[in-house]
Amino acid sequence: MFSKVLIANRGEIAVRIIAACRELGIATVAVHSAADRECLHARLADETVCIGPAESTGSYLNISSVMSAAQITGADAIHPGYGFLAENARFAEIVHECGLTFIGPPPEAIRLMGNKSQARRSVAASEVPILPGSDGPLGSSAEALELAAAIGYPVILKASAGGGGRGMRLAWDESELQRAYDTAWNEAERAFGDPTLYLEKYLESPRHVEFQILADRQGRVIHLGERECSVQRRHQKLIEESPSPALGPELRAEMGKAAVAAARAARYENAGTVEFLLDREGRFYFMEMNTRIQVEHPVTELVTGVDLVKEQLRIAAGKPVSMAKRTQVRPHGHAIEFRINAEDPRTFAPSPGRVSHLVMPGGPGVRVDSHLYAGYTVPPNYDSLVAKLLVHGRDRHEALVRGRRALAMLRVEGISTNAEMHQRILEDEDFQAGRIDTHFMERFLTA
Amino acid sequence: MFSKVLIANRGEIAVRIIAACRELGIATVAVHSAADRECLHARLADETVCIGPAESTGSYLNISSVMSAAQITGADAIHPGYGFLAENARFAEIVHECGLTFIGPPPEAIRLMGNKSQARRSVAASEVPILPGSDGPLGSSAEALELAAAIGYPVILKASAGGGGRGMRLAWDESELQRAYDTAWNEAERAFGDPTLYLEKYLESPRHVEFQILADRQGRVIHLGERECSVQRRHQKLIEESPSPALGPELRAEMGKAAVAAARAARYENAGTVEFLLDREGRFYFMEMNTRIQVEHPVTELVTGVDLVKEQLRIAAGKPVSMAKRTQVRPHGHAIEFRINAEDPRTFAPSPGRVSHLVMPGGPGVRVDSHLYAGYTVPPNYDSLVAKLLVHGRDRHEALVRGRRALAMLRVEGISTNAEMHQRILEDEDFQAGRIDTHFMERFLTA
Amino acid sequence: MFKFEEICELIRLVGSTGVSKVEIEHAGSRLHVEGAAHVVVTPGAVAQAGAGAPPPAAPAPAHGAPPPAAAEDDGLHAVVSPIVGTFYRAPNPDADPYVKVGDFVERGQVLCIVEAMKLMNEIECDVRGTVMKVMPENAQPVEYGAPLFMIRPA
Amino acid sequence: MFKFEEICELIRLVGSTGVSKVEIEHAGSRLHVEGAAHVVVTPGAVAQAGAGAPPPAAPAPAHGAPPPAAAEDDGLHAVVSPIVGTFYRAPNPDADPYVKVGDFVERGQVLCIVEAMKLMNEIECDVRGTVMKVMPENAQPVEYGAPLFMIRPA
Repeated sequence: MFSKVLIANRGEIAVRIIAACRELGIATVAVHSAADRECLHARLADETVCIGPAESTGSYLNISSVMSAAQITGADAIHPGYGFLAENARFAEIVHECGLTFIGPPPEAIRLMGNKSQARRSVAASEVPILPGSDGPLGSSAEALELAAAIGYPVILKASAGGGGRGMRLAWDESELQRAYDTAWNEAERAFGDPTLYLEKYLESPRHVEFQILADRQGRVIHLGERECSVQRRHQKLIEESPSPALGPELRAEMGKAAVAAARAARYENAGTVEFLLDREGRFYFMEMNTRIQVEHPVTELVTGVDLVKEQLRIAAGKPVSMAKRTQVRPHGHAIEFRINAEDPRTFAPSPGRVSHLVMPGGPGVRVDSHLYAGYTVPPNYDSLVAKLLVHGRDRHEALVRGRRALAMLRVEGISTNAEMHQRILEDEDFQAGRIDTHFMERFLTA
Repeated sequence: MFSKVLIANRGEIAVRIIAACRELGIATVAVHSAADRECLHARLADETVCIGPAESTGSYLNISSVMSAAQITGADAIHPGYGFLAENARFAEIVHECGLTFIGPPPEAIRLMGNKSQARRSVAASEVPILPGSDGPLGSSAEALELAAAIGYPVILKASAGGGGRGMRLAWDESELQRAYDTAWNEAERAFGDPTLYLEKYLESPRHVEFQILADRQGRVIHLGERECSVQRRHQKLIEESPSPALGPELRAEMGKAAVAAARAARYENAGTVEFLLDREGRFYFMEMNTRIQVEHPVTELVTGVDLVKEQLRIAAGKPVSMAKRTQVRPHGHAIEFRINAEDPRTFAPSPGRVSHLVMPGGPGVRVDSHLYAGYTVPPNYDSLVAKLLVHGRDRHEALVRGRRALAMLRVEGISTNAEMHQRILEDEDFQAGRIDTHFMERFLTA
Repeated sequence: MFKFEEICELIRLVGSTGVSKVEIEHAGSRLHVEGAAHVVVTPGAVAQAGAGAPPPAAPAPAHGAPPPAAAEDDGLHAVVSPIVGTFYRAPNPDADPYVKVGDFVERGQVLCIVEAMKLMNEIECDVRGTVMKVMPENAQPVEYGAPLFMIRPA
Repeated sequence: MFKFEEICELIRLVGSTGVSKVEIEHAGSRLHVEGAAHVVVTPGAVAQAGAGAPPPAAPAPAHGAPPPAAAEDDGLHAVVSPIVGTFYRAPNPDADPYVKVGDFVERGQVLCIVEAMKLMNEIECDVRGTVMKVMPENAQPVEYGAPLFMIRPA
């Protein structure tokens, strides 16, 4: 096992990784920007190194600074968390080249799954269902129009290098597609430096259902069940739960098998997530694979009892996954995560500032992953996620009422949060009944 | 179900009961003393009533004030928590006489189990093993000496009305017993207004192992497994865990059966705990039954997934326990509770004061039950328990390492706590190996 | 030293910035402000400022009961409820109130009843003076420590 | 003493900088501000400055790096490390140090090397003056923003 791990991240996920390291007896190095001296991860780690200014390009995204910090502290492995450098294949390569271990998948797997059109082609070859669409990058708008005519409208254009909705355009007919092609091409070029696009059939009201994967160097690949992540606003997940209200044992087995096949197609290792779109008829389609630990991983931890970050560390150290097979993962109960963002509840604008009063809920079936404390100043430079409030109950009903009471017991003053919006979502009839798809939030916010 | 519950308690257990009520859609009334306006239970409840001065005799122990508060707020049930009025049979009677529901056992069961020598006799009649000793209260010191000669020294004198170590005296020979009798008699008279004593064989290094019981009005009595509570200082539990490192499936089944028999002997209803002493040879003896929710109940909640306080509310409302039988309780993993007391780590003297900085640990397998928040002033008038830090792991090893990291992440400034002592206990070889008995802390503190 | 408004501004600043304590001494005056839970202004500093008044008492909680010690207002004396119960101004629904605003009351005179557990507890005046204000409505629940009457001591 | 606005500014500064305490005595007057964190303050600097001086620097954390902006002391200028790495006073182990205490340095003159990722980054002086102090030991790791040299500007 590693003796010292550097955590190339900040905030709640850095705190989460410190927890896992401590449980395995591994020393931790927190890197932080000049704005994050008082951030909880810097306070809790065994060692800290200030690696740059507040702007993340100079600090958390600065590969040279991160590697120098690893060098001067003598760390033997680096955990990238999520975001920042987590899905940067070049960074993973540099970590390996410097003789350290990157706690995550091999660079090749990151690169393959990072190119969305390549990933599509690669998993299709392993008989994982994909949406009808282009067999690789599109050559021209003419090709796009021809293909769309064949598979039928609506269709969606996506950037090969894409993510987060950029370079993505929906088209309901030929003229829209014609216009969308150039816009998407330019946007992808600007955002990713790679303008190539691919095209897929557009599903009108799919669910977003993803499977958690663990794969070890011994060639074992298992899945730990699904997370339903349909409650999103502008491609940002807000509420995730497991199990999905839409899945029965058969569909779960079928999708789980496809998720494992997708991971095998990428010669995957470590923890990863295979995202699917699921339509109303129970047909599912590979969307993409996230080659990192997800924000919402605790949902799976609550229902399986498996510590995913400790599994990441073990796998990276060459040990096998601790459950020999899927049958040793016995999910129990129902878990829901509410993402608490420091944002204006009406405008969704970030709400940085000093936390003047804080009460975190506790008691049965409540888990909090957060870097907040009373007196902490949320800096304006980073993500607005300040806490993940999770609840676990014997069934979905208990999880829902527990969510309501935990949110009611949460008190944050000094900054604004979206906690009250979560309360209102919990009162929504469709949400209560599990009738959710990726357009749920649009309907909810305009209602 | 009840529409409004008054909570006749304060601090963490009052917060815990508010959580359970909220999950069942029940409104809550917090009563508080003049010193507890800013206590978290008063901040979180739907309504509050100040019922008296800081001294608990004028407030939390004042039956008339509590009942008046119930009356003016229109509460239809009262939850007593633990301590204060929780095991006061007369209070339970008055609640019933006023037409409200007491959330706990019938007054007769409280009264029977409150008289330790009567309880002993009563469960013995149901073939629950008891220690050799007096068959009811002792008539005189002569009777005590005669009995001790028959069962062999050492013996222990206990007050019939006793609890918390008062009126309790150990004797290793005749002359010690002769002297101890009068001392214990006087102490019991002063402490409880009832000087009657009983005598038992004294076990030199027993474990304290207790079973959680749920009994409903339909006559169903089940147990939810055990809690190992041997880590105590002066009869105050410090660390509790489940399962006990000393129990295998057979002994568990045998002790569980005895616990259910003891509850049946008392015509018990609601949640209760049957305490046993367990010797090194695996023989166990009934010690007493606690007719309330215990401080350490979350240990059982973590391994069973059952919300015991919600079960209390359901049972008091006439509903059956939600698990039809013992086999529906499927314990998983290992849970440990660390009681965090506001006290001087060397002298154990209470350490009230203002909490200037607070970080509560979170992440996987951590539960916190507490009324602390940064800025809260711990008053000097009450119990020093300020937080219960619980960890849950897949096995005892994971629970231990998780305990270590959760304690390391706990930051409390402004008051002193015993958190660091817990860390040292976790490093103790005997504790790590599960070699603990009720004298563990004496050895630990003198080592 | 400072004007009252300036001291308020200082206190507000202490509260909003998270500063824990400010002490100012000047020519025999002294200002001391602690952040978060406690805001304490020693009267000296304010009194010298002339226009100053002490900061107002903590706002009343749900049932209208500030801490007993703080139940004073412009030299008035508050008679507070010693128990939780229901406030009645008269011995029975048809009777006249025990006292009205403007009445002069003696120490030991019954002012009202607080009913608790079916017991009618007569509340006696603990000062001699004039009734200036009756705080709760008739038949309203009162907490421990809730102010019942404001009396101007004679 | 100070003007009101000046004290407000001090309080705001204490709150935002995380300084734990400021005490000021001036001609019989005294100002004392405590913040949330635990950071030592040198009272001298403030008293000397008279009115409204910024609070002095926070003490160095583990790796000796206060915020770059605050790296001033008695009018000295701190040359700080723009990167994380290892500090070397000379171009190679056998060579003489680039500069010694007492040397007069020009703007743009190389003062040391900070090695990061096998790259030797020459750190240039950003002021003209005399080297008063070399902060890290040779071959010691330095953080971003760590002070390397204290220079008295000419």
